[in-house]
Amino acid sequence: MRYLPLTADDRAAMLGRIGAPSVDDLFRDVPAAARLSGPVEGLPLHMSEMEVERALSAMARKNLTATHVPFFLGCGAYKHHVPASVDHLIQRGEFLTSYTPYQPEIAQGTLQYLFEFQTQVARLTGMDVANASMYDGSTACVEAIFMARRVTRRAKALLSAGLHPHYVSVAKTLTHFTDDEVVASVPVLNEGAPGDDIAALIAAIDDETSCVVVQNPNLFGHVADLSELAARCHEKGALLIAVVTEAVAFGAVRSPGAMGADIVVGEGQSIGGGLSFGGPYLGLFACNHKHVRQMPGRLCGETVDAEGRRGFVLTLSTREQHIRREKATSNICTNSGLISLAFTIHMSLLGEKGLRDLAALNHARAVQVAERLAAIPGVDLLNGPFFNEFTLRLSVEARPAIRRMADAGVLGGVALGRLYPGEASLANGVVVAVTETQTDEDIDRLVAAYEEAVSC
Amino acid sequence: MRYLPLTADDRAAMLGRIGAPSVDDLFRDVPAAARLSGPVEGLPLHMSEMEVERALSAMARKNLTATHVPFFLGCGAYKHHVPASVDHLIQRGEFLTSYTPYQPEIAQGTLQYLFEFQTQVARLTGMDVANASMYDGSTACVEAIFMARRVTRRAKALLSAGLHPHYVSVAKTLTHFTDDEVVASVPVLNEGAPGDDIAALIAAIDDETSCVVVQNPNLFGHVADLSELAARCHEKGALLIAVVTEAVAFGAVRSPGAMGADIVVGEGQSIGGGLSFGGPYLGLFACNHKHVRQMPGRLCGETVDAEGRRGFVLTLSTREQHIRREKATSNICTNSGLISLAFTIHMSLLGEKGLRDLAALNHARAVQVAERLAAIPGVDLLNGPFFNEFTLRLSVEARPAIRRMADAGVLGGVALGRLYPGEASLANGVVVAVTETQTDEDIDRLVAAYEEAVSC
Amino acid sequence: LEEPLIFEIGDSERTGVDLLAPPKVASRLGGLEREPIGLPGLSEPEAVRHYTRLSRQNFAIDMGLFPLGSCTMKHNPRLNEKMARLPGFSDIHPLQPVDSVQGALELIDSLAHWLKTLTGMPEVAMSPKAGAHGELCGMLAIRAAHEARGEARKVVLVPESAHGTNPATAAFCGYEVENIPATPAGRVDLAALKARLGADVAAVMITNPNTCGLFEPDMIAISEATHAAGAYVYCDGANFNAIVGRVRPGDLGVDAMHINLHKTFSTPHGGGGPGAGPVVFSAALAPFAPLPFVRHTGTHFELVEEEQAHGRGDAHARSFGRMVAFHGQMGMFVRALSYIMSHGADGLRQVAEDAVLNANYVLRSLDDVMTAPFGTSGPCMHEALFDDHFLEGTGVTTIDIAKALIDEGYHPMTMYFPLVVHGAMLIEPTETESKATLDQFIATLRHLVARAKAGEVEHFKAAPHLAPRRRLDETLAARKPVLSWVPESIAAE
Amino acid sequence: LEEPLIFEIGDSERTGVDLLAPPKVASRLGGLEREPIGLPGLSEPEAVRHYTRLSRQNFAIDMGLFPLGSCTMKHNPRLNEKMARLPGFSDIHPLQPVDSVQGALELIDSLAHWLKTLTGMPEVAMSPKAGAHGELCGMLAIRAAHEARGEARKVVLVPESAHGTNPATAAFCGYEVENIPATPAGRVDLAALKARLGADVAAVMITNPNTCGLFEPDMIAISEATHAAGAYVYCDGANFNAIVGRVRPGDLGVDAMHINLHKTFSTPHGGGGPGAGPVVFSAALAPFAPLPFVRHTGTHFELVEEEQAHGRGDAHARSFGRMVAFHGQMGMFVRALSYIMSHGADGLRQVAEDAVLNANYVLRSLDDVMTAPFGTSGPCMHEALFDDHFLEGTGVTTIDIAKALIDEGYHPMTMYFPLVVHGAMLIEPTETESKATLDQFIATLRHLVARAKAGEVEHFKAAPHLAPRRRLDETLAARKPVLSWVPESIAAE
Repeated sequence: MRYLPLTADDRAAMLGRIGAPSVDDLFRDVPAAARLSGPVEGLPLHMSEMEVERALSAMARKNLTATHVPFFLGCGAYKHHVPASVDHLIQRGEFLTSYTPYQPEIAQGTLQYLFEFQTQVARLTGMDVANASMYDGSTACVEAIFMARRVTRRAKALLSAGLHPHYVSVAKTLTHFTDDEVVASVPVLNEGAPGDDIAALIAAIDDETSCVVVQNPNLFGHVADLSELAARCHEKGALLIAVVTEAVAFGAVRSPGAMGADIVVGEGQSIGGGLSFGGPYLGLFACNHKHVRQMPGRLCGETVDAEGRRGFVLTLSTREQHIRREKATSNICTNSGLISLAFTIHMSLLGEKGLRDLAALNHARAVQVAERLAAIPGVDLLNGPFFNEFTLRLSVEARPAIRRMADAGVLGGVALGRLYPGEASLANGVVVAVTETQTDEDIDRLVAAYEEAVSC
Repeated sequence: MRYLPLTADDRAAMLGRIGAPSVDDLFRDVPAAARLSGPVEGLPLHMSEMEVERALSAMARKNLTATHVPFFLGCGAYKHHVPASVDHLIQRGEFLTSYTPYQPEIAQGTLQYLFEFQTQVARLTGMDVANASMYDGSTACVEAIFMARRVTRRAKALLSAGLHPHYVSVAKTLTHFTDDEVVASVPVLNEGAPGDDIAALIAAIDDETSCVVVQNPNLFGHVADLSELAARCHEKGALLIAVVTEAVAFGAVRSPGAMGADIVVGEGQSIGGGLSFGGPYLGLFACNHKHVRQMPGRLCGETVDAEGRRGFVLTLSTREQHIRREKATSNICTNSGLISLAFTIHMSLLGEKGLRDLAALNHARAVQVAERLAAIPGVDLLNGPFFNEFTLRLSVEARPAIRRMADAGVLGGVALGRLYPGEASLANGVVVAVTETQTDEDIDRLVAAYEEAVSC
Repeated sequence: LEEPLIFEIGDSERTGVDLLAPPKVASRLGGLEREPIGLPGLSEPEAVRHYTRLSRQNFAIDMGLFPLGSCTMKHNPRLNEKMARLPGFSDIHPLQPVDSVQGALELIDSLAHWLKTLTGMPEVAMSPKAGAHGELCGMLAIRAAHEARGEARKVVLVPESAHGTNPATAAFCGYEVENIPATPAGRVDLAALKARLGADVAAVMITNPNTCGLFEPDMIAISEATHAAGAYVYCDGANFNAIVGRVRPGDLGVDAMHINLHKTFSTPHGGGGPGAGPVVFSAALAPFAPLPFVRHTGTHFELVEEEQAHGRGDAHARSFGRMVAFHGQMGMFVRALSYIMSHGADGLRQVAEDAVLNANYVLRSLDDVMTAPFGTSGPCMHEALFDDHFLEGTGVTTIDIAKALIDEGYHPMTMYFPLVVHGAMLIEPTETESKATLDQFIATLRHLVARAKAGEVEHFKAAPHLAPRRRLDETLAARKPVLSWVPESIAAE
Repeated sequence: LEEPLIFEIGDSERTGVDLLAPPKVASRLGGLEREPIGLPGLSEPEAVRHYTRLSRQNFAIDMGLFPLGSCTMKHNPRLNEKMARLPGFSDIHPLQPVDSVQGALELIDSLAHWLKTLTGMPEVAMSPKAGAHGELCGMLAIRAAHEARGEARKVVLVPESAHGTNPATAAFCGYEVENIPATPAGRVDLAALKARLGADVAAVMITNPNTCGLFEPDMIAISEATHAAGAYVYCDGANFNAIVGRVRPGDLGVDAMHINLHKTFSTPHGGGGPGAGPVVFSAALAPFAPLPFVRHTGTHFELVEEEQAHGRGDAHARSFGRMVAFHGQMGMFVRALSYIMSHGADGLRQVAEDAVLNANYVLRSLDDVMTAPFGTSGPCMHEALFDDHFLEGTGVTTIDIAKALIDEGYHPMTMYFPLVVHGAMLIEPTETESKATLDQFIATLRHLVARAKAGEVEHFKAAPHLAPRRRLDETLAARKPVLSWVPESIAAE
């Protein structure tokens, strides 16, 4: 019981002061039928640190890990190299074991990095302001849809077919209960612009439309100019919500803000975060000044203390549930604090130069890999423009091919069949992501794996 | 150049203030013949963090690591489980990147744990005082020999044959240059008491003897009562120096102090430290009050500050080289600060109960393993009393047998042939250490490995 | 020393990261190159120092007692951090083929097994990302269950003392929220509840132990009445720490309860997240739980996602859908399982006992000088509630006491919550505090009370004196929001 | 808040470690059971909090500028810590069969190659545990070389400005130490040195760049004269940071030099260790270097220990022996190699340049208000030396300035060293400080100088005001040594 400081003597002395005959007596309000007389049955007893370590390490060893094999998966989660100092700093007890900064006098450490984070995200997205983070990209996305309803007082959201299908699922789940209407369609692997449906979206915007949600680069890696779409949205009184799932793209691709987006949401895991089997991740959320009071989530703002020194506080909290109860903008009461800290530190280390260089390196290596794969007979590269991710059409069904590669120790991409299980038109498609982390040898093994996959 | 904050603009501005035309000009005092015009030849240029990580990980992967295979090596370095909190705490920047606490006002963190460490070590060894640590056990041992000369003004040290042969080597190396006399002999594998020569040592003490150095448990695992030896030393005016290389033994075996030792030195790596291929380790050094001014190394002492609050400082530093220069008690100017911190934290977590339980667990498992191995035909257990380490005599030469086991993924012990390469009488001997870290499966594999070794 | 912002010390040309030079290729960005960003960079030495210094302006569990009622700030074992960083957990992608992540699925399944067994409930949804997200999950399942029966119930009953998230969640799910009053003993008024239950009520949202730190002795009766009315019982699991290992919510008739892994099971709060909020379900609600699910088939772990669930008449065919992009907070799952295995069934029971013992010790060591509104109704559970009657006439308020605690080296207790008590102070010591720490805390509070009663009101009003900042102007922050850095600091105005 | 000692909060029955129950066996301790120890134990929460709080009473590089001349306190990259913890390095035993540790030997050999190449010297002994241990190693090799020639030279010449360890080491090796005076320009007086050299001189111990922060322009001449007299040149490598990558000591005629991996190559100081002090040797001394050695034989790394060295006429047959139990500070080797590979030959050169640039910037930004004794003799190297003439008549002394710096958020500079200068202040910024940090430091020092000259002597005498402790009574500590805890604190007397 290494985490419990009370000794038997302590417990006896404390019961004495309380005036209770036993600890059991303190639980006397529990209905007798629900009182357990001993440890819950069917569960093991306490273990030493070494035993826990052995048991969990044994589970961990059963997984094929990205650092140990050629690894080319993306589709909303990316492997990048994170400097060792990031993990060192976020493990400082003062960050790790601190609470939500509701007591600003003793939480300036957290509040100041949140202010730095908000500013970084605002600049990256090309927007005025960002919040202190959301759970992940998918929940940020649906919160943006709800925000658009609050702003426009309309309830119809058009979702691009290039939006991550899990994000579509999450939006559908929640809007089902809020009576919003969500319009989404199955993507088409257009040659040169897979998943692109911007022209169709432009055509579909009507006076009921609260927002158009478009991912850029989209799930298939396609990079589009959103300016015309933005203009059309604004003409019709709708908001353009841009989604970015690969934050490194901010270092190479024109920002959503510069293309006219009204809300930018995204997944920030690429910077500072790990793959971690899908969580915890980092929802990014940015908009312009005029909509800030409709924004969900926590916000950190600058102010002064009683001696006039600059300081930071959580602010505009009248939007939040712990104050507003049933009138809150959303029910969210946690952000991704420590993950946003990792993002902030990694982004501070990169700086503008580092982020641009990193993005350039990702893009250049992705172009190299795409060209090598495209040269394989039976493999077609579908993308025109892309950043660090692109879609291939194989001469064979992709999902079993990807599984076989994994069995052979190569994680070769995400088969579209995994994400769109019912869609025969997408079954031969696979999305390949390339970052700075693959070695030349990894790439050789990837190419060989694809050669084998399409030859059988 | 991620660790260098100066930009090209900074450098130009700074040269401007200095009034130097170039950085080269600042090196003008270097003789022209020794000035290099560019990077040193024959060496690679700077690498990214990821590249360094890859290169070093590749080297690390070429080693057989103790956590991944059945592991039973000891002889001065032991594998124990160290709680995760220990490594977490010693990595706090305030500990990791701090300096020797010469400015006590801003080094109370370091000084207070040194004071705690000194007290822990004094109590463990059964002595009055301990210093703030030495480089390792072997250097602590030779420093104790020098201290005995200062105390007794005699120069002949008797070294037990059960003392670690590397410690003997180190003592011989240094005393060669200081003109001390060191008497040491080759150990004999006595049945029941391998390496024990206490009776011979008692007989050999004479009026020239400054000290007797005896390791307990000795290299072969034998545990002896030193009381009679201590009495004889004191009768003859010599000091008894006890050496302990397995600090966990302090939790089970009567302390050297209780048996009459005058100086206790040891290797503290077992508590808080890792194997780390032999370093950095932790030299322990303790003695009684009357000899404290002859003690080498740093000492932390209690005092008060200008407001009367308790505080700690380095003290009695007139013994040290940075004050005394050529009159110092030794030339040591570093201790093993961070390793002593790890020791202190781990020992604080253990406490008396934890240390006793840990020692009892080590002992009991060692007894179990010894009995299983002794049951193998061709394997003789030589020890009577032992703690967690014992000596076997095999029917075959041990060193090649141990090498073959390693090739098969079992690290089965330390062959005496490795430590005493010239000694045919020891060639079949092997020392096996058992701690809390081996699983039952590890033990089964060890037994099988020995069965195979002696059967061929 | 004041710590500047990165925007004040960084430089867009400076970087703390070295990278390989990119190969030369023709850009395929389609002409959509990035415009200037305006991001400062720091070298590694500068970044380490900046964030180290910033961290030192925080208070944290590692520094002292954090007696924050209803938020369970307990020790965060370092083993858990180490385990979460095993590459086999931290470095796997959510969309890898399931054969390549069997250990990860095993971990999720193991934790799910513990949560179901500890709560005595047959199903658990692992994916919710935090407590409030878990509440949402539970309420969506309840709504889906009513929809499946073709019922459109409109009302959710919530006791006065509920967490703020409860009504927010119910409202978000499209329900009207009605309050249920409390008895003078601080419990749900069972009679009032029964009187209100009817065909329009979808659910009762209850917190048990409640926000006054008391166990609801009528809990089984509440559940029975709710079920009899065709409604479901949602239990806020924030206070599970008080009863874990001693009481199974399933035995109390609960239909859905979220579990804050960062409260009961000690995953770190991290300054406001990430959390994790798995939700356990009764048999009645289990079919509606969200996707994805891990399913163990003898020797293999499967991941049930959209295709399997809707494709083949699965147990999850009536799932209300997906709440998050992937499988939930894996990193938190590892930490929580590490914590749970370390304690075992016996240790978790001890957790509840020591948490309740510590809280009662604080209650009984202070109730002579502070006023405990429910002090006569028997033992509290894991938190001790005081009100501000004892401060009457002193001019000192609850918040002043809280801020004065900062100067003494403690985090303030929870203030002004629950709302049912005037000037509430809710103290939750948790089981990871020693008697010595509690004795010191008690002595400090007694001393502060004495000072308040001695008329030292100015000292309290100006507190904290010794923190990195004095009280901050929150009104200014809200009136003139400055939410991102601009070169001219408002402090300089 | 005051932090008690573990002996004041712990309990011998409490523990922060859980262990398996031991199997039941009959004791084989031979009746020598342990007597009572008197060790307090802490639960993990208590231990984490205690040591976290203690740490916060330290100053460290991570918190601010550490301008400590001759000690090179530079940034410690976190990558190095991560690399040292790779199980393949941290979890291998020094006596494993060499085939099972080929990667470890490769690492040692790689670092050895870098050190030899950067210094231009043919051999390196890796095992010395710290700088002073390295000095000992170098001097023992020198003595062994003289012994091998049958010479019993008795004298070592040491310049006045030497590190305190230099004479201590020479004396320890049985030598008489004689000082060599400095010139008014702060360099070794070459004529005086030449005059003293003779058949009784075993070695010259020199520091270059010297402790005044100046390069010895006559270094080659010093070496040549020393060698001509049959003696060896030992160079203290503490200041190698100033010239690494720009000057190879081998090109200056040095015979032995220790390298403080924790100075030049950034392994952390850790509050006083562990360090590492490999020693490079000239061809003349190489045969006498200590054991063990790593030797690369094409495809395999061998470890040369006693048996091989003495068994078969090896290059190491004349080794003076073993200095430590095992192979040296492996953990530090990993960190140093990680640092070195990160910088590369180009980056290390930049290190020296920026270190020297930063020091000259400080020198020239302060020499108008402080007095720089050698300010007119040209550029300094990596540290800027001031004396206390500028404080004359103020009543403020060097130590007062140093303690006042603490209140401003800096570690004091090195004080009263080197001894050749009155009231010396030796400032080494290192290359990992930014211009902004230096500008702030310079402004602070200028402000302090102004205050000193304005007569604020009381402020200085009482400094530090804002540190965890005011000035401590070192005399009391030495007069009544309390070196381990006793229940009655002397502070309570």
